[in-house]
Amino acid sequence: MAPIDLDAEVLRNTHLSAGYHVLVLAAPGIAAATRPGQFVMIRTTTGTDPLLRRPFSVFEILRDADGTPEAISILCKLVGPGTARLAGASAGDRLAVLGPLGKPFDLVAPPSEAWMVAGGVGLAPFAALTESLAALATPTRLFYGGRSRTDLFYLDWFEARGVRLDLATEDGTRGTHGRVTAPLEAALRVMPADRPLTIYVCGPEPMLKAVAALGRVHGRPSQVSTEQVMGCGLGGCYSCVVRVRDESGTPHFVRSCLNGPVFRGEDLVWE
Amino acid sequence: MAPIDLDAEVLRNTHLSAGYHVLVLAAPGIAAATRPGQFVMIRTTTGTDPLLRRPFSVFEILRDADGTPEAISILCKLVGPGTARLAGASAGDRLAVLGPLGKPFDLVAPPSEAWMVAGGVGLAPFAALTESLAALATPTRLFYGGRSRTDLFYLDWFEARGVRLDLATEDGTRGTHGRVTAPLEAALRVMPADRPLTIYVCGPEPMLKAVAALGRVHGRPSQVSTEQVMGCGLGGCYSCVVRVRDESGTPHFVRSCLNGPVFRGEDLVWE
Amino acid sequence: MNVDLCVRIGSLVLKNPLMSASGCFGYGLEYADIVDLSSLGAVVVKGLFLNEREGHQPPRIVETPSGMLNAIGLQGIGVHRFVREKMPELRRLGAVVIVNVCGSSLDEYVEVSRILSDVEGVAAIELNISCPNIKEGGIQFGCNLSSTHEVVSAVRRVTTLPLIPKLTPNVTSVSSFARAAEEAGADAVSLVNTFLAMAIDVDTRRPKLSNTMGGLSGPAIRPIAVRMVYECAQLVRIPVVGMGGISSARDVLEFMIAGATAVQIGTATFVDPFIWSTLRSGIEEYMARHNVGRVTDLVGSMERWI
Amino acid sequence: MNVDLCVRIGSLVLKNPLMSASGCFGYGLEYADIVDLSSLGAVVVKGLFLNEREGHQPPRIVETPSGMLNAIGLQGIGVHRFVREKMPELRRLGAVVIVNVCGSSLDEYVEVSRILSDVEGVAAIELNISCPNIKEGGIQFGCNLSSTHEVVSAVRRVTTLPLIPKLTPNVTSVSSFARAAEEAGADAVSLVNTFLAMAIDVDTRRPKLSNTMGGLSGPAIRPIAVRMVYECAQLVRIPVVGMGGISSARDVLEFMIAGATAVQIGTATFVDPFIWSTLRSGIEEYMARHNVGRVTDLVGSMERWI
Ligand SMILES: Cc1cc2nc3c(=O)[nH]c(=O)nc-3n(C[C@H](O)[C@H](O)[C@H](O)COP(=O)(O)OP(=O)(O)OC[C@H]3O[C@@H](n4cnc5c(N)ncnc54)[C@H](O)[C@@H]3O)c2cc1C
Ligand SMILES: Cc1cc2nc3c(=O)[nH]c(=O)nc-3n(C[C@H](O)[C@H](O)[C@H](O)COP(=O)(O)OP(=O)(O)OC[C@H]3O[C@@H](n4cnc5c(N)ncnc54)[C@H](O)[C@@H]3O)c2cc1C
Ligand SMILES: Cc1cc2nc3c(=O)[nH]c(=O)nc-3n(C[C@H](O)[C@H](O)[C@H](O)COP(=O)(O)O)c2cc1C
Ligand SMILES: Cc1cc2nc3c(=O)[nH]c(=O)nc-3n(C[C@H](O)[C@H](O)[C@H](O)COP(=O)(O)O)c2cc1C
Ligand code: FES
Ligand code: FES
Repeated sequence: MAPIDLDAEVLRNTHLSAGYHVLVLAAPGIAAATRPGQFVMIRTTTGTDPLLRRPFSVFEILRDADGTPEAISILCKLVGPGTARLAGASAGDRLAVLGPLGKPFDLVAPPSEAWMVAGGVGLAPFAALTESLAALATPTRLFYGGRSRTDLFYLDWFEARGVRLDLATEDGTRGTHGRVTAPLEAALRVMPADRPLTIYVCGPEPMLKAVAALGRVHGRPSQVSTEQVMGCGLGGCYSCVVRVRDESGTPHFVRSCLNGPVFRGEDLVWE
Repeated sequence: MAPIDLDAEVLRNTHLSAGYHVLVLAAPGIAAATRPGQFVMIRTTTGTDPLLRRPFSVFEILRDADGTPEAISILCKLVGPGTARLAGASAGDRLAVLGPLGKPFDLVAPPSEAWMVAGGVGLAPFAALTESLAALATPTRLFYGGRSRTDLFYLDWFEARGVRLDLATEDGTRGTHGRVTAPLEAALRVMPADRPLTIYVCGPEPMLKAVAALGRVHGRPSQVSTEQVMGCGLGGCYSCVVRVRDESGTPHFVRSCLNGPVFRGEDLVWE
Repeated sequence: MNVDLCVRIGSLVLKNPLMSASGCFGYGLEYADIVDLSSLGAVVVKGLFLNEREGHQPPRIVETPSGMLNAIGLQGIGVHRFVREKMPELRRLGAVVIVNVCGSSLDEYVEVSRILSDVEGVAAIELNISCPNIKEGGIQFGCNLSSTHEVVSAVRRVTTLPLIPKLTPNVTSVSSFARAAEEAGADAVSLVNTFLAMAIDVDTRRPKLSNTMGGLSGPAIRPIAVRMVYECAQLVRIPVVGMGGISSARDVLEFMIAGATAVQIGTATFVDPFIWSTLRSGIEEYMARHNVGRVTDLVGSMERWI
Repeated sequence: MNVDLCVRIGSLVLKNPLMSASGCFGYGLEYADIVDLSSLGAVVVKGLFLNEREGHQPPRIVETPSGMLNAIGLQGIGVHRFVREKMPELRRLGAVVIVNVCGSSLDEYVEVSRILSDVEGVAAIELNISCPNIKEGGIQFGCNLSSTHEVVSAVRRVTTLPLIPKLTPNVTSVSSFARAAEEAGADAVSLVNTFLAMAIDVDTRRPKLSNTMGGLSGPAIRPIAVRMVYECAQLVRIPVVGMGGISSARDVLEFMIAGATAVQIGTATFVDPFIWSTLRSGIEEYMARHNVGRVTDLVGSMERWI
């Protein structure tokens, strides 16, 4: 479906910690059309500073009592002036939201399992993905890493939906001490080869790279949600490129807003 | 006193009509130092658009129960992006406020009367002036014009302080039908020459010019509060000049932020 | 009030003065879903060389106050694939297509232009002698008066399409370049391309763009672009196509009053891809309010202070 | 960590690299109430001609996206009144005073510089050959390489004060002007002055400035200014004083890493007149965090991508 631009009302802005919040936006048209892994471009001011919109994965697709999609939420991490404006948004404010944009995840169905791997705010696309996979009854696991236990959110939410959690924190305050790739690798090792699974991953680039490599080593397909700086989100500016191998194996730059943000880990060429 | 820059909390933002509001800012240091006719420069965003601060007359100086000045208010008219941001400010927001700036009105004491002439948002400096004149027991009148009755504010406030009101509206919905200069001229005509008075005026430039001329014709001194576009408010940029005659009668440009915004009507040279 | 938005660029009549700026609207088709391409005065497509180009390593853009830097490096599919893969659909959608032509050498400019001249549906050529982001060609031609004259003359000889050299603002006197282009047979000039600029990450002490430098676009540059359009329109007789930071109907009108016959919108379409209808209705409203029947009556209508 | 903020411009040692930009800080004394003038590296005062000047009619400034245009027209009290009325107090306050010298002719530049050379407390001369807002002089000298060389040489002959020609960005190659100034005996160059620009009120169809055109300053121009400072620093051996849109300590550092030995701050002081201490402590914090002992170690320290 063609993306639309809504002057969306902020319904809630829930602060999870000093650096993270969940912003709920009334955006029925976008909520109805979004598939997991897609993103929106949000204008953070009506002026020209910051000038460009900011890309955010759609976190949850929220429905009214009848199940009609009426809102989306984004899980937002505070990093600069644009996200600072979003952190300060209050119910009743209005924000221009353009979407849905980009290629979604491919959903796997049983007997295949779905293993989601999230680093920090890389959790963002996995709430919507969980709901879609649940509708297919695909068994799901979430490998989720953060700096500290206070950087891990929505654990109950995922558990309530039957997702098996494997946590890791860099300071060891929750789950495995260290990177989330450790529990993932351990799990890949013990997973019988005849039980199919797909890895979904979102997070900082070194993690994406490591997880895609693990997938390759263990012969598991991966779907990697990339994050490039984006000017337009619509294919107009060629700012957001990643290097991808085409059928002939030749690497070239493709626009991650159009051909992604989700790519097959096998296709991505890391610099 | 040297101006200070405060990160002032918005205490209230009261909308008087679609185009006017009163913004109350916790600014004890500025409130204590301000004299009627002085102004403040307010930053309307933390970003760079709009870039420059905006000048506003100090409307009221607000005091706590013990009479200690603790806040100022500004009477603000919505005209563009900067004032739009101020119109949208809510209690708890913070705004950088620099002041007090500029030369205040000279206060007249009895037996002289003080006649204030305000056009639209030109009412702004006259609340503080009224309080200071009341302390001297100077008899005060306010000639106040607007487009319509819904553009006249704080009438009760002025009446409660013993100010005699002469209103005018361009659509005739309140007071004299037409410009505020009409009732002013009528009053000047009937005022015995031996009863001294000073005219204070603030409003759009054609009105300032007309009132200064009336003062001259009727042999009454006037104090004119000018409004020029201001870059800095501190004498740094030379943007805010008005033409003024010096002692020798030669006209030259002086900075209205330093030498004004209040000038003697006799000294101003209109283009 | 019924207002007439038509403008003329050489032999080309456009239904309105609004064009996409090259490099900011892909090949147009990316937007076909959300914008009726035939409703634009023209679709100016991304700069094309003879062959495909990879472009620069990311990061390719960085935001700056009210603007952005880009160093895309003219990634593109080359003129042949463009003609084969994009033109049929652009024709079908009724787009008036202007192709932004690049070259690393005079011969390449000529060759690409010659190829396009035979392609049905190509309405005009915008000659990009002003890209600040590539090593050879581009701005080299655009910063030297005799090279500008030379390349425009050479391309003029191989095409009857309206020819619109696109000028760089990175010169002392842009109007003398407009004049050189006019003398060499251009039908119009367009300006401004981006301003050569850079940004440094102070923590890593490296440029924020992989290419070190990039081109500044967006509202930040608008006042300089308006001045340059004004200067060119004062000096040349051919139409001037103005751009640089246009983000509202008032901005379009500002450029036209300064002397632009038509305008292009680049960076602002990133912020609002649906801007086209907003601009059109804003212009119409203004014309009705000010009782202007034909948009061309606004062109160069600025009055100076006495 | 104790950090050393001293920088050297010719024979002049400044206690830190922060200067006010000419025309943005009056004669310094306007700010004496709120800023300790002796805490600045230098106070660069408003441009001075030999005689008093009225300047242009208002409106003299207009805001633009992340920037502003000014056409003050160098209103000023002339060099004689400056020396008589302002210098004593500036000396008393311990300000390091750099005077921005203007002229409508080569002779005037020479004469004003000569007069200032004998004045106690004048620490250096900034030669304003780049003001876009006056009819004669100013930018005329600064847009022509041989005039630049000529005026700098002529002033060089009459003064031993550190001589800092201030360059205009409105040229194709600012670094060749830096080179011409260096060859003519300049001790440093400063850049950028403002970009020639304009804005039109579409309702009245008149320029927003009475002077039609003005100079663009503020954050909007920063990326172009950084690029120009970088280019000059690559080409000349004398120090470069950088400016254009600096509004934070990070911006100061960006210019220094690009190659500026010192910086000036103009427009941002309008927004925050108390900016000086914020900048100083921001630089100190950065140096401590990155373990940089002397601020001069940052100058020109940018690394390129491989
Ligand atoms: C497809 C996509 C989905 C995203 N989803 C989310 C999400 O769900 N939640 C979330 O919090 N963030 C998400 N991001 C990242 C988010 O867009 C950036 O954090 C945001 O744009 C930063 O804006 P800022 O003004 O606060 O900071 P800036 O000052 O713009 O940037 C701060 C730092 O972040 C980097 N940065 C800026 N933009 C991007 C970008 N687009 N991608 C990666 N790094 C960037 C900058 O280089 C800089 O180092 C997503 C990005 C993409 C491309
Ligand atoms: C000393 C002084 C005291 C003032 N006191 C008040 C006050 O008490 N209440 C109030 O509502 N306004 C007051 N003003 C005017 C107020 O500063 C402007 O309305 C405001 O700056 C407009 O900002 P904006 O971004 O909303 O509109 P802009 O887009 O900046 O301007 C909209 C229109 O207003 C004009 N304008 C902009 N700035 C000024 C200015 N400084 N003076 C005159 N016209 C301007 C512009 O030319 C334009 O036509 C005062 C101005 C001065 C100089
Ligand atoms: C991402 C990007 C890519 C661009 N690519 C091209 C290009 O291929 N050819 C060209 O002539 N100009 C190119 N430009 C310049 C624009 O066409 C336009 O001249 C400039 O951006 C100023 O307009 P704006 O401020 O409306 O964006 C590009 C600009 C941007 C921002
Ligand atoms: C209001 C104003 C007046 C200026 N007057 C002068 C001047 O007299 N002499 C001069 O060399 N530069 C003058 N400039 C240019 C500044 O010194 C500086 O070069 C320019 O503004 C860029 O720096 P900024 O972006 O920090 O303001 C003036 C700038 C402004 C905004
Ligand atoms: S963000 Fe513009 S092409 Fe992808
Ligand atoms: S506003 Fe800058 S001198 Fe008056």
